[in-house]
Amino acid sequence: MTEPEAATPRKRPWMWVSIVAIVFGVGAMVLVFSSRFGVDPRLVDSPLIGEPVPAIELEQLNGQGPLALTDLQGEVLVINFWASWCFPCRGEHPALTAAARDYRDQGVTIVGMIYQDQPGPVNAFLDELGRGGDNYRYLLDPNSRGAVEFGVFGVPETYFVNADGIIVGKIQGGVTAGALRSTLDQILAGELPTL
Amino acid sequence: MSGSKRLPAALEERRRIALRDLEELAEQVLNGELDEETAGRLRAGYEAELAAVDEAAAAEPVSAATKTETGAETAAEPAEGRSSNRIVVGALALVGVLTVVILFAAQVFRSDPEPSPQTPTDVASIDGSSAEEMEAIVAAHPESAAMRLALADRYFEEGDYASAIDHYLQVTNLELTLDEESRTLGRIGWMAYSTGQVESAVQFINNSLEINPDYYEGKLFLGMVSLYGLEDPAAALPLLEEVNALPGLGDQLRVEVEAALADARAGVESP
Amino acid sequence: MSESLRKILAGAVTVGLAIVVVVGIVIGDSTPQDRVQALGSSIKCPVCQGEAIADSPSETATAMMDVVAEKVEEGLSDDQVFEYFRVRYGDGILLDPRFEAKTLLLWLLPLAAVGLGVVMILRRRQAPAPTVSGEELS
Amino acid sequence: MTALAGYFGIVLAMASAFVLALLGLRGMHHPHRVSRRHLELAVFGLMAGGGLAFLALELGLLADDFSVAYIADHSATTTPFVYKLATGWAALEGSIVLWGLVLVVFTLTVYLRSRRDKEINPLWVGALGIMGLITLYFFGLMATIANPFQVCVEAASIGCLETSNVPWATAMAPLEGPGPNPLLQNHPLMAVHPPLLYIGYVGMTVPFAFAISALIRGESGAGWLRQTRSWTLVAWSFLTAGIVIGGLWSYEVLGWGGYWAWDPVENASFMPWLVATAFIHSSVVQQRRGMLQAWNFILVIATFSLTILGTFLTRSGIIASVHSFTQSPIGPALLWFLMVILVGSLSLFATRIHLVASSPRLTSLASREGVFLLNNLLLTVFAFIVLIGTLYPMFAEAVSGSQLGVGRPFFDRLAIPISFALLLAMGLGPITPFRQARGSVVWERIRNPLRVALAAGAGAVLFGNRDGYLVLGVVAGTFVISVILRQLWVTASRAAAKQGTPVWRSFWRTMRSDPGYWGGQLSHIGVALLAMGIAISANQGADTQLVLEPGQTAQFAGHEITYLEDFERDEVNRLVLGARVEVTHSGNTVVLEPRLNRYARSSQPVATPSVDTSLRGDFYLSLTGIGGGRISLDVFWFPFIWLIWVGGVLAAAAGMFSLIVKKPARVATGAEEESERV
Repeated sequence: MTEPEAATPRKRPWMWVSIVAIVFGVGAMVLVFSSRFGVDPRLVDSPLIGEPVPAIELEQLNGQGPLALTDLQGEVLVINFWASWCFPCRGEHPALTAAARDYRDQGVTIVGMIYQDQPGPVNAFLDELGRGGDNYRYLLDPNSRGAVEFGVFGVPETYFVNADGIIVGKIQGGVTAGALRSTLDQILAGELPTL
Repeated sequence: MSGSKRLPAALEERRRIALRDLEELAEQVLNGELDEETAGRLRAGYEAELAAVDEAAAAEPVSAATKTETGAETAAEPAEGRSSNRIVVGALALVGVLTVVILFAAQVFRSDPEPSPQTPTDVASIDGSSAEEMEAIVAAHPESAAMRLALADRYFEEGDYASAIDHYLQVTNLELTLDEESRTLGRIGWMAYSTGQVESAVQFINNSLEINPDYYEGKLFLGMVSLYGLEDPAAALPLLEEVNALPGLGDQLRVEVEAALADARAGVESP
Repeated sequence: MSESLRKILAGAVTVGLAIVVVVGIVIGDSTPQDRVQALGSSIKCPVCQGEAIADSPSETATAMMDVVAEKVEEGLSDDQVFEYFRVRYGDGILLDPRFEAKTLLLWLLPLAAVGLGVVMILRRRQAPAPTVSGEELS
Repeated sequence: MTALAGYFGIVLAMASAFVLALLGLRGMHHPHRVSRRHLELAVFGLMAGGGLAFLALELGLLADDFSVAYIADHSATTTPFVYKLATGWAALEGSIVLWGLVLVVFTLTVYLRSRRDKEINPLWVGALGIMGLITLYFFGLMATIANPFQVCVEAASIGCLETSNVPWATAMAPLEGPGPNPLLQNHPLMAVHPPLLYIGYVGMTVPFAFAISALIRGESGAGWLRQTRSWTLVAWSFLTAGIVIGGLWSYEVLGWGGYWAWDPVENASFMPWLVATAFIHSSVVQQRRGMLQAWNFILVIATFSLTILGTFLTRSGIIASVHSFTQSPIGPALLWFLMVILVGSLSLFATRIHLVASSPRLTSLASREGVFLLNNLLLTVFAFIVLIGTLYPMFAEAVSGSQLGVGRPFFDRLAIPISFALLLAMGLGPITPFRQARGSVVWERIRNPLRVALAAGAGAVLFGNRDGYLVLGVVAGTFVISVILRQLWVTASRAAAKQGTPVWRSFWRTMRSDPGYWGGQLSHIGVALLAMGIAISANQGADTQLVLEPGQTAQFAGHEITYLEDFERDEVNRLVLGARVEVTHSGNTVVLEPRLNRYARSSQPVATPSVDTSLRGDFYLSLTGIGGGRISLDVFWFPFIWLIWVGGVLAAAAGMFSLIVKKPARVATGAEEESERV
């Protein structure tokens, strides 16, 4: 297509500038969109890392009385939000009970925060898959206050608290034995965990 | 494309609008929408525009020529469709070739990123059908091994071992392919392990691997049971290594296998 | 009835109606329940997709609404309530972005668009051009 | 067999589209070099191919042909008939087949219309060529990365394990499929909503193709606008209907008592609607007054690009939304297409702007043209705000890595004032004279409507509604409607006086004499009703949460609510838990049955609300929990919410009114020219 004569030469620089601008503008847009491919749009960082553990007190499962997270100061805490209706929770449960067993003597306590669930199915779940030792505590969170305090987006979600009561890490989704181990080892060694 | 043909059309449009402006203006004045003064000013403008258009049209010699040009082309009847014959034939040939190329290219591209069909995650692609629905089908066709097995697999993969175990046990009485049988036995074994019955778990899984020695999930199970159940990392290590070397493991599974592998290695080094 | 009297009466009725409307709007009230709802509709439900906690029937959203109501009762300001959720869930939890460096464009671009549009419209306001522009003639 | 036939259809359509594109691009400069016969061949081939592909998919679905992987993975023998049909567009690949079919039908209509000209018209042939290119892209998608006719070569017990792209591969069909996504078979509206939206989206291709053809040819003037007017209106009407029906679906099915959430995908359908609405108005200005020519090109390019952007956002999985399909290779493909469209058409526009820009002819801002300009400014700024609000979080995260939420409060804050301004423009525009408006003329035309509007507002206040938005909404809506009714009354009575017939008989005649204008006004009435519905139900609505035991009664919004009993029902695909609740209002008693549906593999149950609709409004019950002998209910009262649906449907139908209603032949002096008076 040849340029019609009507196009006066003085128009041209302007035209080319706008074409370059169009190409760059659209290119930038395409770049931004492409950077989002393969990223889960729901994934979020927790802003709680570096903050002290929330001072909440909740009833324990099966009437063992109330327990405040701040009472566990000095222990390294693994705070795991879970529910019996959640499939990945089933998958990660053995890793958690194993960690409770293996790290018991090193001052690690695992807190199972029961998220939107009833004692009935919870106990059935624990009877089936095992409960962990005396350093595995289960807290009822009947109106999700605990979940709100921790900014929980869904289950399972696991927070790590060091001996000073500071939240140092968070895993979204099911934890694996390996990740749990390496994180706990780092925290016990006084390092900041790298996830 | 030269500007000569376009100009008359543009002029035509301007003339049309100017004429219409004048017509509507009169109407508006009649309806009392415009006062005479504004209308007069506008009318002068539209009339000037009309005059300018006429002048430009008169100064444009091609406007008549366009007509003849068009006429000439129409008259040249044999020329009609000259290009399109070539286009149609060429295009069809090109499309034919392209289709074949694309088809095979697509096939090649596709096979890469997809996990191999043997991985258990793949069966979960029957997402969406409800378990109740499948239960109903299974109840209606108690002799259908495939259906029951799919349901059992599904429960198993959801972690609903309580529901899975019944179907797996029942399915062992039906006719199964070797692959299916070994998977069934292996998974029964794994569920046995998860309820703490380590010995019978090992027995089931060994049976399963006897039937199908290439059943990698069984090796994974055996590895895990050896490592955590029998606490025998030395036995677990080769099995886990073998599983870990497989391509096409799901991401999640890969992480778990690697963790177990690390545990096994640690166990071997410091018994 | 004389023509002018009718005009005056009609004018008075119009003004009277306008006064009722304006007064009605001005004395419009806002109850504390409204404030909880308003706050809730500015906080995203973390387990849903694109819904506010005030709109979502999910348990988490209900719990969060309870927290909002509680905080309002405690006398926290709107910003304090938002801050409470922001430090726990991150900036993404607020549906109403705050005015800050990274949202600068979000607020300025619409303004710029309005400005550009107004300028473009005003530039069109010229006396009718009876003469043909040189370009189309050439 | 199905796969082979379907895939053959796709290839046939591809080949025809390719031929059509080449013929069109050639014919746009040398119309006599292409023959009509070949053009016809290409278009009919396209139609045959697209039709065959769609038919094969639908027949395959009805016949439960599970050798086709798409059918095996998305349908089931137990799926009800309607949902089997709807499964044809319920998942990614199928939805593109429907897209292709609609595109093909639009291409056919363009071709059939083009036969009215004795000679091949270069503008039309060019437009057909552009449509051929676009069609080629979509069928290319089907032939490669979004192939709906993949053959199932390894069956699972339910569904398909492994697929092959080669249509003649030996199939191994499973006995049963999993059936469509439960949410999609929850309500029949879901079968209607996507096709309506698609017709709306795809219809915008026609004005776009004509615009590009006109640009390439450097053709100025309103020719392309006049010739695509019907398609633009059809597309706009369907888009409107699609959006309204989508809102209704959300309201009826999702149980949160809302119809619009500013969800990214809702926004994606709203943006093209806004720009298309601006386009319909500004094209009137160009046709009547010869203004805004370049601007119309921009608008039509923007509309088409926004439909592709919307499809991209829905299909690529890059934003979290209730509507998104999962990640698929089609995302990048659509992104590239969008890039080509944007860069191509905007660059073309930049090289042609000196040919197509019209001279400024605005006499005064205080004129119909001036209000149209205001309307365009408002609508495009509105669309721009929605665009920014939708994409900003993504851009902010890509640039700064930190997350950001932009939701309802942001959109509402900006949308409400714009909407009021639009209502004002809607009230003033149609009665403002062209060229220059005198204050006295306009005042005469709005004086009485203004009084009616103020009276309605005062009425609302006296009935106890003190919310500012509600009262303003009532005033603005009533104003728009009464201005239009007054105009109709005055025009009709003038005509009646002239002909000596009773006034009531000339209403229809008046409207028929200028279907464009009156169709537009009907549409305005629809939008005004919708706006009032939103203002009233949003501000006067109430909601509460109740926990009830059997036999227990609660009071809410003048209703008495008694929980009678619960019930449980096993359905094919779900377990339904429900509660029977008796609702009494001023002596009338109804029993509502809000339900919770439990689907396997879904941790949260899906609520199906139950609604008692009356003229006063909707009493809406949504079950949030059941068990332990108690139920918890979300109870909503939405007064006059039906105004939204009625207004929306009227707005959509009115778009068709101006197309379908033909003015009496005797008035037509140069029909083409007259009909453009919208």
